[in-house]
Amino acid sequence: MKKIEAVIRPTSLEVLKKALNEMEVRGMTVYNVMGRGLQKDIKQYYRGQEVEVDLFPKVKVEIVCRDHWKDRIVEKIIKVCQTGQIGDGKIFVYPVEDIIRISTGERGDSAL
Amino acid sequence: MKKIEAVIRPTSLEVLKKALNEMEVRGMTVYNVMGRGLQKDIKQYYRGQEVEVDLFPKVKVEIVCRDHWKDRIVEKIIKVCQTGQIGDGKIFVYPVEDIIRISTGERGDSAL
Amino acid sequence: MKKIEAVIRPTSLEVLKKALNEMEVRGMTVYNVMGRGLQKDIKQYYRGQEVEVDLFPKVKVEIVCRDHWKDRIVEKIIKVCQTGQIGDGKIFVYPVEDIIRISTGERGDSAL
Amino acid sequence: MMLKNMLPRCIGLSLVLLVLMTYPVAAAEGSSLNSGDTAFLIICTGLVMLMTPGLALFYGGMVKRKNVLSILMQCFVIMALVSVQWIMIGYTLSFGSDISGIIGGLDWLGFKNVVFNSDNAYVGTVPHSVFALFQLMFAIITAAIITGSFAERMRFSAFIIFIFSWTTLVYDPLAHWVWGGGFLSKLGALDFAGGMVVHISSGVSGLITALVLGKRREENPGPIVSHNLPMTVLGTALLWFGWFGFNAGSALKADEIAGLALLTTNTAAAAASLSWIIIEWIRQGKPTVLGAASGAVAGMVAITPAAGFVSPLSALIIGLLVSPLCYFAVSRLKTYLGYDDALDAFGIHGIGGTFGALATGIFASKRVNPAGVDGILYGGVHLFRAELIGIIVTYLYAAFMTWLILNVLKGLIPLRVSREEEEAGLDVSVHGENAYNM
Amino acid sequence: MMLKNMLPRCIGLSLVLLVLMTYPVAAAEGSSLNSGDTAFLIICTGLVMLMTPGLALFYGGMVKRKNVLSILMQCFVIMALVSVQWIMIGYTLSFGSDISGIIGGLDWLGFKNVVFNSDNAYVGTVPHSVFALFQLMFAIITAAIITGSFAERMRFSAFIIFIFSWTTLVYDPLAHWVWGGGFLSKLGALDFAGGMVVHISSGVSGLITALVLGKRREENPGPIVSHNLPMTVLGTALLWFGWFGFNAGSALKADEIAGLALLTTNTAAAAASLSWIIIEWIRQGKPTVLGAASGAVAGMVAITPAAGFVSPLSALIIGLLVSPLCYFAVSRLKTYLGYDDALDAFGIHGIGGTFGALATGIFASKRVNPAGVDGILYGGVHLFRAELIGIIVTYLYAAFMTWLILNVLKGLIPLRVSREEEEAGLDVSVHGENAYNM
Amino acid sequence: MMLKNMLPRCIGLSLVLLVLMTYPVAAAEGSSLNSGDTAFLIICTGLVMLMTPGLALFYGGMVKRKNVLSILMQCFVIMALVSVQWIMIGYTLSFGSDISGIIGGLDWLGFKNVVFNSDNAYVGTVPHSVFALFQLMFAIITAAIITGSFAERMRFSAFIIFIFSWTTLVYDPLAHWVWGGGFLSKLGALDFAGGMVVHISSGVSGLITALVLGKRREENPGPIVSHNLPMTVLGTALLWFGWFGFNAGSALKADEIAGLALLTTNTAAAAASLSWIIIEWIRQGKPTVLGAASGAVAGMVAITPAAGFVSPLSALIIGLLVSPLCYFAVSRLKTYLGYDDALDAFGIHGIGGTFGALATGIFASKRVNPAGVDGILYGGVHLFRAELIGIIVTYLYAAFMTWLILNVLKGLIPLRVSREEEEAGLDVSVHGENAYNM
Ligand SMILES: Nc1ncnc2c1ncn2[C@@H]1O[C@H](COP(=O)(O)OP(=O)(O)O)[C@@H](O)[C@H]1O
Ligand SMILES: Nc1ncnc2c1ncn2[C@@H]1O[C@H](COP(=O)(O)OP(=O)(O)O)[C@@H](O)[C@H]1O
Ligand SMILES: Nc1ncnc2c1ncn2[C@@H]1O[C@H](COP(=O)(O)OP(=O)(O)O)[C@@H](O)[C@H]1O
Repeated sequence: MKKIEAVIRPTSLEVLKKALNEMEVRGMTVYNVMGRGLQKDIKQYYRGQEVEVDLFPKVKVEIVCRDHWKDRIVEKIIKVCQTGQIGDGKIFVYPVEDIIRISTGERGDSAL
Repeated sequence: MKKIEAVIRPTSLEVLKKALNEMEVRGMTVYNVMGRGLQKDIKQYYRGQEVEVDLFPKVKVEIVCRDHWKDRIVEKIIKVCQTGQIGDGKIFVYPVEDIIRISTGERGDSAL
Repeated sequence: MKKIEAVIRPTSLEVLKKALNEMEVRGMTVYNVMGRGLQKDIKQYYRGQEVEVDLFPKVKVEIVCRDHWKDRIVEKIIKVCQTGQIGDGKIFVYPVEDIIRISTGERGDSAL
Repeated sequence: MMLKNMLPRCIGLSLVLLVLMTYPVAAAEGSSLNSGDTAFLIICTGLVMLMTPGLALFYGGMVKRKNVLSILMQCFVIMALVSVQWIMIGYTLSFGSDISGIIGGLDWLGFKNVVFNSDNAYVGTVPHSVFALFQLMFAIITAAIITGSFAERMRFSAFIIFIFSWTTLVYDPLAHWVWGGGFLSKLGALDFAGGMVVHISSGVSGLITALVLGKRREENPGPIVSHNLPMTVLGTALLWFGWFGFNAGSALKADEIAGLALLTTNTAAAAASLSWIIIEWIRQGKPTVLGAASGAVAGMVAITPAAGFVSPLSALIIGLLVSPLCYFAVSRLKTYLGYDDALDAFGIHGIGGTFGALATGIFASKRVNPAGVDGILYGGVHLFRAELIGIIVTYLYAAFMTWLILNVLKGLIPLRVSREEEEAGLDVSVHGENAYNM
Repeated sequence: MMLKNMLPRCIGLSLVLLVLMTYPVAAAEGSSLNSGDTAFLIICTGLVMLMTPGLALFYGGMVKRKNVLSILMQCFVIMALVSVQWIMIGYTLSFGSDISGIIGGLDWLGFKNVVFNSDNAYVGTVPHSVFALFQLMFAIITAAIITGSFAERMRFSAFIIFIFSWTTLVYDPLAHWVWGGGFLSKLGALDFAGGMVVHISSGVSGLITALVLGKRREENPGPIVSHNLPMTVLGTALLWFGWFGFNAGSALKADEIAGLALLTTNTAAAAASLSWIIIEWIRQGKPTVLGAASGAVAGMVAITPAAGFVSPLSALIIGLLVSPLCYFAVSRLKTYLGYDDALDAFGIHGIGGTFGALATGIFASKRVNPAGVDGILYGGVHLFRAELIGIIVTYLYAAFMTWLILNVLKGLIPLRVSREEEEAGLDVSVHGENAYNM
Repeated sequence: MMLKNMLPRCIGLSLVLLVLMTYPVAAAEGSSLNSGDTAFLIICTGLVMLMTPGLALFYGGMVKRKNVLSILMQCFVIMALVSVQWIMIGYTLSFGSDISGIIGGLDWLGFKNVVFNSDNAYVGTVPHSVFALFQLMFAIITAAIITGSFAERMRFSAFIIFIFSWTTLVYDPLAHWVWGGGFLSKLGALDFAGGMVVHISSGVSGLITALVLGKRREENPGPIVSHNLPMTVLGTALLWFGWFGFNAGSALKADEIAGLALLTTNTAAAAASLSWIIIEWIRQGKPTVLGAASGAVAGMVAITPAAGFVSPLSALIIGLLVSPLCYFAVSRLKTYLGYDDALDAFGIHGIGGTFGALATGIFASKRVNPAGVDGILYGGVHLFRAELIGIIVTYLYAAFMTWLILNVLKGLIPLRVSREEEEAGLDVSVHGENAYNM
């Protein structure tokens, strides 16, 4: 089992959700993060004082899936979230050792 | 060392904390997330327009622990967070390679 | 590739960012969490009723990097975030299987 | 002969001129409208109106994030619902011509004659419509206070029916008894701006709803759920501001009594805010913002019945004393007796209002307001007894009627939301909305 | 002989005394200032001023988190910009001596003579400066309403030029036509507090800006973007509070008409709030807070032109009827026609104002306000026709001029922010600020 | 003979009638109360009261999330504390019968005779209690302004003692000198609503507290900590609203001077808001909401001493000029000199107030207010000199006394919270509360 962690533009979340839905990938966990990467700093102002801001709002989407689903999901994320511009975000893949569904106590792949 | 990641109902957090406390598991990191799983969509409204909402508020609890503690903690989470209803949440287990306590620089198990 | 996850004091974020910048480590994802560890409970009050609060605001910084960068980054984090007091936080290191830059589709180390 | 004729004419002419001159004045006195008083009461009506959103924010900041809209919604709907009820039936039940001291007659049914024909004994120097609307705002805020007791668990349909019944069957008669020429006023009970009618009645009714509905399902071991304290502080500020209209406006004239009420209101709020944080400082070591806000509200509750009858120093003492009482009620009494008066409508308004009504019987002074009565401190016993009777009547009537309404209602529909709805939060489950979206 | 001399003296003395006595009164009538009315209008000016921040919060809560500052900024800048424009040129264009029914003359250019010399037919019993400032607040809120239509996408520099042009070329003439002695007032159209001048004009202009600017880039499939509904509720509360000043203050005197306007305003707001949530309850099963708030605003919009001319029961009916109309407009009409009136300036103010102006022609009654005219219900047809003409003129003029201004502007600078700026949010990309920092 | 008798009778009768007629007027002049003025000042008292919560929100939005409650708490406690102090001793020190131009006598100790016996030279046509309460609100807001300078670091107990001492030893004498018949008023310095007494005194004292307390521990390299800018905008709106009461109310009558003050206040706020964002636009390319809000506040600060003495066009100029000065002070001067005036109490109120007092000496005109004095622009030099002396006296006195109070206090208790408390945030460490809970 793998965990796919995609850090994407907040504006891409809705389309991504829809796209995953169509693949019948429903399980996901989402939260707001601030990210820094190649995107260049912007300036903010406070009473005439200038501040370089280097953290931008992003959304992190975590999807835990069976090993063989991994590539399909990654492809799909690239497809719907790619604008080709810096700031599109990154996908990280991690190994998962175990999964448990709390409501039933099921474990492993069947808990997905 | 393992990382246990439990996505639970917000209303279960307090009892879980208490239960872990009794096991003398104190270290944890908690944050709010939005999650989608088997829970069925609900409808929200904005000036007469209907919107299907499929992300529900959840709380993610991360606990990094020694290997042999893993099962005990997972059991405990299931015990106190299970209502048997869809939406109880999921537990994911990941491998951890290293742990460092910043204040002392200790590493590995002794940093826990 | 490794993922370094540092749970630090909110007040250390700015200096850490600066320090990493100087090492030319730019990529990072940051979010607010609540944490519990060795830090002792504090009391809060609500209309004369006392409540023990055991979750403290922390900031989690995630940095995915090449294997050989890991130690340098961990050292740096310890260096700038250490006050020596309880509550300085922890660093966790995880294995990463894959990295993809969404904007270009690049994979692995070159996506960093 | 000519002279004889001229003299009367001389006098006559003078008189005619005099009469002409006086005519506008006399006319003005005939219609009896005073623009200053009218301006005052219109604006005060606005201030009291603003108290209900103020209360909604005061309460809303104290509930869980997932229930804040339900609180705001309840207060908002009360504004709408009671406004309509008041025009149709509420005002006339409260202020229509007295029927055996019990209830008002139907003179002003549907606000008939409230606009077209302005003869009304209570009105004084302002248009009847303004008086009627000023009074409406009191009916609204009173119902809104109760919501604090049943917050985070009541069904919305049950809420609507309850509020409509309550305002008609409890508020309107009480307002009549005390202010509309009913038996309590004849008894000699003084209630300047609504210690009994507004605060005791809502506080006691809140307690009963909390008892009948039962506790919220416990999620947290602790009681801290306040999701947004700056919202509560903002609400308190609007309450403080609005209370100037509530108490000073109750003089119905922009005169010295209004000035006195302004002064006592501010003084009691300030003193009670101070004494609340002093207790907290002593007992907890940490004075809280919620304490400062709660104290200010408690102080204004307590001074409400006394505002136009006591001196500023008496107001200071009333303010200093009310906070310890309310602090004890919300932190000890509630835990001890185990009722879940979620936002302490009883602890603050019930207890504070009771103390204030008694204090009126103690501190009222004819030297301050010649139209008032002397309290115990100034040698009068009668007033204190009348206040005591007024309090008891209000407690019994409000408690019994609320209990009755809720039990009849219980027979028809469930009063509480389901476990799932309560867990998901009333905002999303009852109103289909989230307060905050990312 | 002596007597002959004495008689005239006797009369003369009386007269001198009378004249002396009347002098202060006469003087007061000469300057004609009334402290009650003045107090009233100064405070009402404050209340109407507060409506614009109220509107900003009402709107601000409904937009995405990343655009809330841009909404607040636009409303704030309108307060500043229109204040200056009004002093320099706007007031005199609106209320200067009439030039062929079309526009005001330059009598009050730069507020000349507004302070030093207070002769002005409109002013009545208050200082000219107060009247002029009261009217300014109407100019401000009108421009601010439009921002709801082009929210989340307009360039700031284009916005500034647009607003300045719009207030000068659309608002000022319209205000003159209806209130400043222009041709619409001569026609007999009644607009108590601004149904046409304020709500129709801004709503229609909003629609045009939405059409010219085009839709926001869609990110979410659904329309829910409201980032902070408690903010919207607070805004509504301030609007409700301020509207008392808006409508009651439009009587320009603290009298019975002001009282009537207060009463009808509150009643319509309450009734419309109720009817909106009733529709939602029926159609969705869930009454929303945003619905209750939108309904209250719609009700106040609808009663605005009628406030001082109709009975409270008519106000109740107007309130009950306006919400279904607006609900239909914002939930069906908008989707059907496909324009992106982001926060429904047209759906609420345009539709609500149109209905209100027609309702004035139906429900107005001389029994309620002898200075008014009878509507259809009371046998008068003329008023309804005048209202209809007024509405059509306002629609055509506002739509055409807005279209013209935008198209001229479009030739000079882009009207919309870039895709990147829109995606990043206007707060950070246009104003270099985040609304909320952790 | 008969005739001879009749003539005097004729005259006599006329006189009697005249006297009778005038009686009510005379009586009214005896009690000298005017309901319009009273209504006005009561409501204005409410408006000024609301400014302090407004300021609290204005400030609160600008601080870090973890310190917002401490700001709200400080402003709230000032409302409570200064209210009590004012009743007991503050009012009489400020407005009691003058003792050698230095301080007021103890005539009104404990508000003795303020309610019972209303003879007071300052009061005019309103109840003494209303005048005294109106003045209280000025004492409150002045103390509250200072909190902006020492935000995010002062110990709460030190804060309490400091504020109590400051209001008694600095504010009360200053108010006496300028408004209570003290030496500055005798000198001819004009301060319509408190440029010196309120803004310079608080701004300068703020600067001293910032210097004595030292800087906040730096966490962020940048200065952006404002956790909630919509809160700041809401605060600004309440300030703008309240300032109408502050400045117009300072006329103490609902008359043309009040109207003038209303007009100049709004104009200066608008102009300064515009000029602030223009500077930002030029220098940064991005006009900010915080800039628009800061400008509006700066404009109202600057017009405060001049509000009832200058023409609207002068107000426009004053507003346009003050923002560049304050912008320079907060963005360059502060960084250059290196003091940590956290929320710029000195930069806005100190600098803005100083400029406003000088501008009064320049722009004041007897043509606008015959009770005023001509400034330099109208040929008067005396006023400017008096203003200058007033400014210098205020600077020296406020600075010295604040320094003295803080240094005495420092000997007794620590002034600052510990490093740990500052890091954890004052909300949780000092008040045991979180502003926002999830
Ligand atoms: N090395 C990294 N470790 C953790 N998160 C990263 C790393 N690099 C990028 N990110 C996350 O991915 C987001 C997008 O990265 P960015 O460089 O801006 O875009 P792109 O990869 O398309 O050039 C960042 O905002 C950050 O949250
Ligand atoms: N495949 C997944 N990947 C990531 N998170 C998941 C996944 N499946 C479920 N979750 C998280 O677990 C939560 C609970 O899942 P849900 O299906 O609603 O309950 P249950 O598993 O009890 O049926 C979800 O809201 C989501 O946050
Ligand atoms: N076992 C753990 N699992 C997950 N997070 C932990 C664990 N232990 C500590 N943390 C995180 O690290 C933070 C700092 O830990 P704490 O014990 O307070 O400091 P220190 O490690 O310096 O003594 C905690 O607030 C928590 O967020």
